[in-house]
Amino acid sequence: MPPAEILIEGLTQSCIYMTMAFGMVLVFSILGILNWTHGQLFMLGAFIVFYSTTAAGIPFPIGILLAGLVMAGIGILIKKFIIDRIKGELYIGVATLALIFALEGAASLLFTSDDRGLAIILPGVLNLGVVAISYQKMAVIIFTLIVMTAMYFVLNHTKVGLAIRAVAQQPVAASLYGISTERLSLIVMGIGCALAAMAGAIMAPLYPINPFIGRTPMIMALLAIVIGGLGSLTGAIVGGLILGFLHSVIAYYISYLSEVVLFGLIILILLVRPQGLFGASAK
Amino acid sequence: MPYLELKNVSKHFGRLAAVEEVNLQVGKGEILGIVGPNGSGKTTLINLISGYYRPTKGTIYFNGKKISGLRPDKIAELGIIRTFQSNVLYEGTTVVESMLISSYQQYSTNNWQSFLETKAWKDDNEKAVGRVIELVKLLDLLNDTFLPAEGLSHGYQRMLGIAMAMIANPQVLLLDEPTTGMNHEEAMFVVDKIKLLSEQGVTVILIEHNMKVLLNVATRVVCLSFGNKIADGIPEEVMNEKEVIEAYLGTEIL
Amino acid sequence: AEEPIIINVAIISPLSGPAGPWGQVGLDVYEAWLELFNKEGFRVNGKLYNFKNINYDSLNTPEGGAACAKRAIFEDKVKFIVGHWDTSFLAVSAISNPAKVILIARNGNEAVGGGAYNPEKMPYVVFGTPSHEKFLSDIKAIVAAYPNYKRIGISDSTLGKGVGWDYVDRDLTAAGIRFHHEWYPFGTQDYSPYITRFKEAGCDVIYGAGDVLAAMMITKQRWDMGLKYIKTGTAGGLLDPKMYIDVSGYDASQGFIAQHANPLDYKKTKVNPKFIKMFREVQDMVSKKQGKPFNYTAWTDWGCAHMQILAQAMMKAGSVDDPDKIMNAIRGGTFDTMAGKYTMSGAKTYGSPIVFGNPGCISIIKGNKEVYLSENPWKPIP
Amino acid sequence: MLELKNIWVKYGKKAAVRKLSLSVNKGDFVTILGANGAGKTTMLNAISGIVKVKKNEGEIYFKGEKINGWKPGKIASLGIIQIPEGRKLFPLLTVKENLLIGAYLRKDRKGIQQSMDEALTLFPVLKDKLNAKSRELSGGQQQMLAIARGLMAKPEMLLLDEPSLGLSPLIRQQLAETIKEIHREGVTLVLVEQNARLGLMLASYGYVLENGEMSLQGKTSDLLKNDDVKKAYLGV
Amino acid sequence: MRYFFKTIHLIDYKNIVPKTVIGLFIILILLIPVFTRNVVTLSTLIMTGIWAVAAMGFTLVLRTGQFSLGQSAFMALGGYASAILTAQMGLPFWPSFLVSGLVSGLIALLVGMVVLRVGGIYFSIITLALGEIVRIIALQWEPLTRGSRGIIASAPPPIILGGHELVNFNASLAPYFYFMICLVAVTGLVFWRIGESRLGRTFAGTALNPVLAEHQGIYLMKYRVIAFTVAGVFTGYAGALYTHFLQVITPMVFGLWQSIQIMIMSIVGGIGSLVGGPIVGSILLYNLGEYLSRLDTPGLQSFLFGSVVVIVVMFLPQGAGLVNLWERFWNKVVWREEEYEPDEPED
Ligand SMILES: Nc1ncnc2c1ncn2[C@@H]1O[C@H](COP(=O)(O)OP(=O)(O)OP(=O)(O)O)[C@@H](O)[C@H]1O
Ligand SMILES: Nc1ncnc2c1ncn2[C@@H]1O[C@H](COP(=O)(O)OP(=O)(O)OP(=O)(O)O)[C@@H](O)[C@H]1O
Ligand SMILES: [Mg+2]
Ligand SMILES: [Mg+2]
Repeated sequence: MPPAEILIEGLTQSCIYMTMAFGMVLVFSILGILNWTHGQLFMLGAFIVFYSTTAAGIPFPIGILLAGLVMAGIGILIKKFIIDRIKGELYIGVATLALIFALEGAASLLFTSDDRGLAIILPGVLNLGVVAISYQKMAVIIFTLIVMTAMYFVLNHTKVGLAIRAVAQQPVAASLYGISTERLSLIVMGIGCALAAMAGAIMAPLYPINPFIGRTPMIMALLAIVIGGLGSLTGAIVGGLILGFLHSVIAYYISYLSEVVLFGLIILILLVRPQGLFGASAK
Repeated sequence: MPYLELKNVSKHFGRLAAVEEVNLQVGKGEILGIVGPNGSGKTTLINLISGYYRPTKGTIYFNGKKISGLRPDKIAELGIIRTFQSNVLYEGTTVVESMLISSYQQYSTNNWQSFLETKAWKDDNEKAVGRVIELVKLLDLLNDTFLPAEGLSHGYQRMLGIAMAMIANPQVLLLDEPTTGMNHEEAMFVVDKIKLLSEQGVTVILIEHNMKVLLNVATRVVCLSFGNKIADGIPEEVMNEKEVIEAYLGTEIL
Repeated sequence: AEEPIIINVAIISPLSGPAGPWGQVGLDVYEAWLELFNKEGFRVNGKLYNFKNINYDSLNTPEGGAACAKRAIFEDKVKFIVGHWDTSFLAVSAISNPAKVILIARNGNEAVGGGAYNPEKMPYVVFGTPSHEKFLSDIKAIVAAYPNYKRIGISDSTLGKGVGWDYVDRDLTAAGIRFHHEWYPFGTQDYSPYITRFKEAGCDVIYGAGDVLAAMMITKQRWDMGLKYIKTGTAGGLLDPKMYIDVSGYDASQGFIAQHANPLDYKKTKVNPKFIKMFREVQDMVSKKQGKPFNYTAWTDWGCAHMQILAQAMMKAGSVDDPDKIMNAIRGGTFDTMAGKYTMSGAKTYGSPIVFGNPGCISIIKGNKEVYLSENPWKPIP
Repeated sequence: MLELKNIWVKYGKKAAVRKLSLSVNKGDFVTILGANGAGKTTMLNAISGIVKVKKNEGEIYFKGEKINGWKPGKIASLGIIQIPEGRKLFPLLTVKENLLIGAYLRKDRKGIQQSMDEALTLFPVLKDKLNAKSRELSGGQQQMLAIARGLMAKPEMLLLDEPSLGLSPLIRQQLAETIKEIHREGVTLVLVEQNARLGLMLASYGYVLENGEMSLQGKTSDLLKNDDVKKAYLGV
Repeated sequence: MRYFFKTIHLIDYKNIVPKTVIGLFIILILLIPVFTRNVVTLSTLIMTGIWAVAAMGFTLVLRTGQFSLGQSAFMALGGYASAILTAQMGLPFWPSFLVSGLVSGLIALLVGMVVLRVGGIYFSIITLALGEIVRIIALQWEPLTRGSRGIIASAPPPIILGGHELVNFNASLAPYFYFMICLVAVTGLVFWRIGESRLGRTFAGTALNPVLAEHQGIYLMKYRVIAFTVAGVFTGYAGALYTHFLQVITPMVFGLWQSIQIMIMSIVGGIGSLVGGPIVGSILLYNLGEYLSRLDTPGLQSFLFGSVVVIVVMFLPQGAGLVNLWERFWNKVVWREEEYEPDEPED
């Protein structure tokens, strides 16, 4: 059993991956493309919360919501003015890849590429004897739990959720039964982007902030999605959870070779279960 | 020795027995019709023969050789070619391109010869292209040769499906409801082509809900119900069996 | 007045991307320093010369560095390159060497210690500041400041792994210093597994040789893990104490140890008073330009000192364009720089006759300020 | 109630529907015949808004309102529901969820439940498969689900595109009964059927499309006597 | 994934451009080193060619419907193979160079045989992981790769014929330029033939509808592996040339961002053509990047690069890359080729 600190850090990492992966799968299922910019939305979310708390004095929780709202808006703009105007998934994919560079560049121009950090909002450590857990991390974990549960409920037990899943699978038929596919996909894009931004925002006090912090979480979220099974929201959550823990635990045991082992494990998982843990099999 | 033989073949999906202990022998050159209520396991049967599924139990033989468990492409190589119940296409290609892709098995030359553009390949290719054009004409697709496959109407997509199967060098052709969505005239057109094929020695197994088509073309009919074979014989007889009428046909034929 | 003749010097450093801020700071300093330096200029064979910098963005990749070097050498006809090196050192030297362009490097991403540097094959490369030597010197300064340390943890990213560490290990062991190494993958965000391992190895100091960001994160995360007794630090130098406080938190960053190359604070290293004054002025000029107090000091060694070496070598060689003569002057020469007075020798150091170092001087963060802690002067190698 | 005036639909440069006019009154039951590629599906899609009819290429009115260019979702909310060709189910949703999407525009919970019960008595096979993903159904079962999903919408006007596709003869008979029943309840019906006998027996008025153009129209009882129709569609 | 291929039409490219135009164009290209000795221009051209070869490899793999996110790993493999053989083991250059692509291809073959069972997005992710693994191994396997220090690879030796030095790689960049041209030409020729032959069709089949293709006798794995391996071989050569041109290889040279670069080049250039598209894409994008790197406002270059690519993609018609625009131009303007049009009555 690895030390408790590792498990807690693993859980915190899982929270980022989960939230990001969830948003990406959501968008993937509707637009049918992987939106590669989620990492950069994550980064911008962190910047928004940084400036709203330090420069404008807005309380942190409101800053998180603000980040979510602003980035949802930007996501919708991206959808309306870029993605919708490009035909073909391959080209949309390339455009979102290129947006990575554009957004990082824009962030460097606006905020400079210096590192900065947000002071811990909830200072202090809860010492449970065997393990110390900082309040900040506890907040991250609780926040993620709430968001995930809410999203899960919305998708699986509400009419909107059903409509979202329907549009994802067969947009033409969905529109035949009165679902406004366009509006729904904008909403979903907004939610997906907001999730990425909020993940960035809630993490802001824990990690450094610079225009490039989105890259690793995005790749990890991608891996989480695939491990979980592309298109499965449950899969995204479980994949994120697994990856977060694996990342920390392997790093603890194997040190600097951890990445080889991590990637090796991922490949192994995919070879054994090509459709991911929760993906529907091809047949 | 029967040409194609299914021995005690079953396919289970979880607790559902889609095909249960089916024994079936098909002779060379036969046109076998398969009927049965919706969900009785007809498509599953074709999926089993063509290697899309592996049987849960039982064995399938072709020409005395065991084929159950082989990959679909291996089975196709042996000459067992199928069509699909819904329209399955090479989306994004034109009709003639779809046909060219499907002509894979027409060639006797290998990839190297093709890569190096040898004389043998050129001749071979000319022959294959000739055959493609022949089939496109035969199945009334000539007007649409350069249209994208997904732009065809439902009926012509069916035709294309049959044409793509025919260019793949079938010995045994498995047709899953080839005439759905066609009017009488068009269905009869397809029937003619099937007969033509059969005259050339190709064995045909077809699933059909259209009794007119079936009675017109099949030399033998098998009826499935809940995965079991409940009747097997010449069409007129099977169609008059009480069990078949109750489970499948009903009283008034539409 | 006499018109000075301009000598172009290429500065190739990462200006964009994650490493961009470091390159940018360097440029501000170079420009301020050159302004002062050029007021006086330097004379070779009676003629007055000035340096002029041309900046290139290496993108922090070998390919980018090589492209810059080609532009500098073949388009802009530059004969001298200085800069802050990272992954592009080898690619740049592959172009500058055959072209007989003198390249003064800070480090080459372990190029010296790691053995990528080959004195025979790279006759026109000078190592102004070999990082492992420097690191060793820092550790000795830390030991001098905290004689009761239990064990010093040395953290570095996997990018830094190389035989250079064998030299460090050998010398640390010889000096009787207790230490423990950990490597983490480059770009790690979550350092708790490594911190835990340091803790288990009994370290009470973690001194980072890798990127500065990692040191900041280790500082923050060890605090979050409740391991307040562990001191942390970086060999990278403080760009700005405020940044550390911002990133790691005020409490967590108290006592943070950093490399400190500040002639104003040196206690054991002698620096020419003229340069001390110059240093102050540069500091002011950059502050004014950036509109905020400027405290970063590490540029004294890898920045301006390198150009000082170049100018003095030219004077000694009596030539501004013969690379062989200039290199000969550098070999074994003694130079008076902002980082002290040094002899370029080091025949014993990695077999190179042209390695130069600077003192291992460290500081800590106290309140919002950077405060001198201790120093271990570089001993000139005969 | 529904009126098409001289509509054209083009794919690229090729016209699939040419200058087509048609009108359907409330409570009518109209069937449309035509060979493969005649443009039947295209016409229904034009009504539903899936293919756009440009401003200068004809007009579509529903209850006096001009609906060309409207989004399909909006047209559906007017009460025009299509049961599409090729089923177009939501493959990963369960049978039940597929049915619920059919009732997406309805708000009355009780009514929805009632419709679902009706649909399931109509196609009892679906009852056993309520929680199975729709892609696990056989072709005919999928077709049943597609029809049931359309019925769940309780539309004012129902467009059926070859509903009998892939159904066994027995089920086809049941379907005929059901369609009659729906019509009796006052739903306006437009039925596209290759199985012409079925269409002509049920509907009161028929149109024949040929190459995108209307070639023949009339009472179904008259059409049944028409020689061309007999030969091409009935096989007698 | 199969919607990606809406673009593929098995057009006969042979007759699109008149042969004389092609000939003239080739001669012009071959004469470039005669007209300019500018190191920067030449080395930009060389790099463009190298990336073009890598982009061709990506396009070939994409032709089978597989989206590789780790193509730069094969550049790394080829580069390391050649560097290790020459610098670490002291073998002569030309045999080492020849072997390098084979090594990379062999690894593609082995990896492909395991990994290509898993198609689609999973393959993409596995290749992404593969790319990272190659990089980490290069970093960690110190005895062989010298870790992060990288390996210094020497320039190819002079070619001496009858005591007369014919080509000297250290004297100018022209030899490298012709080396690059040879590599691009050979790769282009092979890929062009693949596209024209039955292989190209079969690749399209596996991409457009794997299930259907399988039921028509096409063994998916075989063709996926062929494409992946051939791409691996030539990408490996591109990597080896890159390495000997920069004269150094380090683990940082090839990673995910380089793979993404390859991908963007290939797709923006146009995947409708196996050879022309990648070349056009790399010419445009490599030079764009090169030009932008001269800006020294941090962030501006990355911002502009991303924006330009987005804008270019937005204005490309459905499924077409830049090269297709070019083709359309030839078809429409030069050849006045009529689009196929069924007869239409007057309104
Ligand atoms: N997406 C499309 N792109 C191009 N052409 C199309 C497209 N969809 C349909 N067409 C063409 O429009 C014409 C009419 O097709 P439509 O599907 O409406 O026929 P249909 O009468 O429904 O035939 P069927 O009975 O076979 O379903 C056909 O010639 C078809 O090729
Ligand atoms: N992948 C699957 N998973 C679970 N059940 C399946 C699957 N495929 C088919 N079934 C079930 O197996 C039974 C037989 O299906 P099959 O498709 O063979 O019927 P069919 O005879 O072809 O019917 P139809 O005439 O409607 O096409 C059905 O009850 C169906 O729901
Ligand atoms: Mg079936
Ligand atoms: Mg139709």
